[in-house]
Amino acid sequence: MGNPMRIRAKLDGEVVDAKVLMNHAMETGQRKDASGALVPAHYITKVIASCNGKTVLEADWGPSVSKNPLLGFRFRGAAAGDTLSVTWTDSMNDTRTDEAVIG
Amino acid sequence: MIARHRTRAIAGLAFAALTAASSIVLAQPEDDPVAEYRAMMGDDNPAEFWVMRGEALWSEPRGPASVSLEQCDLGMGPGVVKGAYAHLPRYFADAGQVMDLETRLLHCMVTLQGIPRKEALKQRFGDGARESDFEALAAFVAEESRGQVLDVPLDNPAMEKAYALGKEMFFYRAGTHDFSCATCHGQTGMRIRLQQLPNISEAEGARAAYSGWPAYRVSQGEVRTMQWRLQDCFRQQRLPQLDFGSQASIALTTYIAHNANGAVMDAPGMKR
Amino acid sequence: MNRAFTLAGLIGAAIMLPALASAGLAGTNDGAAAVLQQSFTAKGQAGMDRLDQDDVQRLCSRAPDGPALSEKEYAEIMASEEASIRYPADGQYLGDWRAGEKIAQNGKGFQSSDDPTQSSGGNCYACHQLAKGEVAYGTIGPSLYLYGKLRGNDAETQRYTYAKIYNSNAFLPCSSMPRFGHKGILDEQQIKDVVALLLDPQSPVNAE
Amino acid sequence: MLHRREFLRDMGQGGILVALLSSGLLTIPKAWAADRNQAAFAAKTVEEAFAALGAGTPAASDEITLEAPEIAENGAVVPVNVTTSIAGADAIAILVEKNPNALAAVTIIPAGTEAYVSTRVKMQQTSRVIALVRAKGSFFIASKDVKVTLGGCGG
Repeated sequence: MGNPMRIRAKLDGEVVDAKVLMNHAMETGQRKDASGALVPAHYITKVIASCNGKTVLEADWGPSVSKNPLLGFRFRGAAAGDTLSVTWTDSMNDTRTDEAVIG
Repeated sequence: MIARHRTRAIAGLAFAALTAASSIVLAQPEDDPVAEYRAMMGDDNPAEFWVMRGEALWSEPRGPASVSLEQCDLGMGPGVVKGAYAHLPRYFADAGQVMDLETRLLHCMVTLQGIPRKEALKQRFGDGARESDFEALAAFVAEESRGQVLDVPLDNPAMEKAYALGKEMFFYRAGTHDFSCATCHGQTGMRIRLQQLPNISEAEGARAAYSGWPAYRVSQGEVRTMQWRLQDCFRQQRLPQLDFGSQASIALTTYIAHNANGAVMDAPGMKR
Repeated sequence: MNRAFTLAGLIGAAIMLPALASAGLAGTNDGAAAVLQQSFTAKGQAGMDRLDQDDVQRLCSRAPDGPALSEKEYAEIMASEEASIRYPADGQYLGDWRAGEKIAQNGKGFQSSDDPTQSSGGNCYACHQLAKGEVAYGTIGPSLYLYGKLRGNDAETQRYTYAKIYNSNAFLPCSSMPRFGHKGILDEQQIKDVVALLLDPQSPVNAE
Repeated sequence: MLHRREFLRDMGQGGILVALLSSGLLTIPKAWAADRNQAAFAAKTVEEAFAALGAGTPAASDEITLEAPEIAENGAVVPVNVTTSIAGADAIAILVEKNPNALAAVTIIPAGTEAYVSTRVKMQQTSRVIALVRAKGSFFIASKDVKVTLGGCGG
């Protein structure tokens, strides 16, 4: 199920300025824990953002994206009050969708 | 003898003023080489996730007593969270001692929820695989004081004693490297590698240092509390491990907080 | 050498200047020492004995608003610390600047989290500017960029530099700089390597 | 069909997916994470990643703005913003030359979305950071050196 994201989407003129903060370990598979054991890779591989039934952004990620990742983007064609939906899927096939109303 | 010593100190002062002035001129372009980096980090702080979790934990019935922390008295009456962090550490009559935020949370977990102290302390610091309730709760309580002015008066003998002890510890040099807290945090305008070092022995530096804790540590990907910060400082001082909630840890936090009085609280912050 | 020492002394005096606007404490550390014993736990290589102070540490733990070091104490520290210095038996002070650079970059060693079998560093860059190429340097200590170029590389300078690294307090009581040789943080060869980093004409410290 | 194959070979076939999604012909398939350009993400070097993305030897362009700090205080989190005024830009990739796997992220930009992306990446050491832009089937880059510094009294 994953942990909730924080999505901020603000209309600035005709452009929606979106910032998504995700709660994810983004383990590279190369880090060792305190006992010296390798922590298995676990990272977000895909992010899709959609608004009014249309995909407004799609991203493929590798483990080089930082822990608790940030994704900022800007798109047109939405109004205040519309809903922005963001879905991520990770390398362990976990997935999470959150929504925010465009302000 | 003493008079001569003073004279030398004054000569030193004049010289220091000169060198300080010239070094400022020289150092200007590189005053804060990582300022651009910090500006780009912006205010998108993952600490928000800890605040959310802490808020949920606060009202969730837990422990053998199956009660929430909503009756926990952080110093402003049972259940009052708003603004409470801006008045900690403080003396708590019910415990007969000065407590900082983390020790008070621990006290409430033990006395209200019936969680054994040892059990509660197992997860005092999170490590990715295991989350810390202290870090989440501390982030939540701190968030509820954002924008408030820090006011930690030495208004009773216990607070005065804690402050005096904290001050003594701050200047206490020991270990293989002769370090004290003051070695790094007792001077103004210095940096270690590229990190600016706040001078915690005076108000401006103490405010800058204290107002942002607890903080999301970028290097760890975790929210850390002041208890963690102090413990990690002593590790780097080459000293043994500072115990969580120990008298020394509370005394030092009292010293820093009182020096920082007047700070506008801005925690949880985001730090390197 | 004399001039260098005076300079260091004055900077040191400046460092110790900032005053606190609160009541002074008695000059004893007994209160803190007792609480420390109850507040810490031995971990890894950092045993509880690390909390015990030697004479220099005790004298150098006074808050800036407390009593200043007397002339007598100042002189005593310099004398005892100077006497602690063990100069190399072979009379050679210059090691390998490349090894010195690694020691200057390495901040590990003696922490409870460090592996005691690994050799420790001096972490010089934490406080000093050295080679121009390393921009991540601290400013707690003075810049040592062009150290050898400015001072020359004669025997007296070599000996002074070795001694300063071995025990900073022999020249400046209560210096912020660890007593690397005296406390066994760096061994003789490592100190020679750092001396070379500072003085060798081939060292990047002396490259403009 | 040639067009489709190019997309498959290139940046994770986002364009096709978006087209089908917006036309209502396709819902998101369950296994779409597998559609990512695995070869590009597995590439060790920038050159290998470029090859896997079908970018060949992209030309430098001053119409790409790559914002990254000159000095990063911590390599675990390095902010990177990319924006471009190249007409028809429909994908932006971010690469870190000296990371174990050079490719960090590929962003597909559908019509109506600005050619801009902001994220934070890990850097194992001081390295060149590269922004790769695809526009009308051609590829362009901008790059910036980011110094990752050591910190603290115990590092």
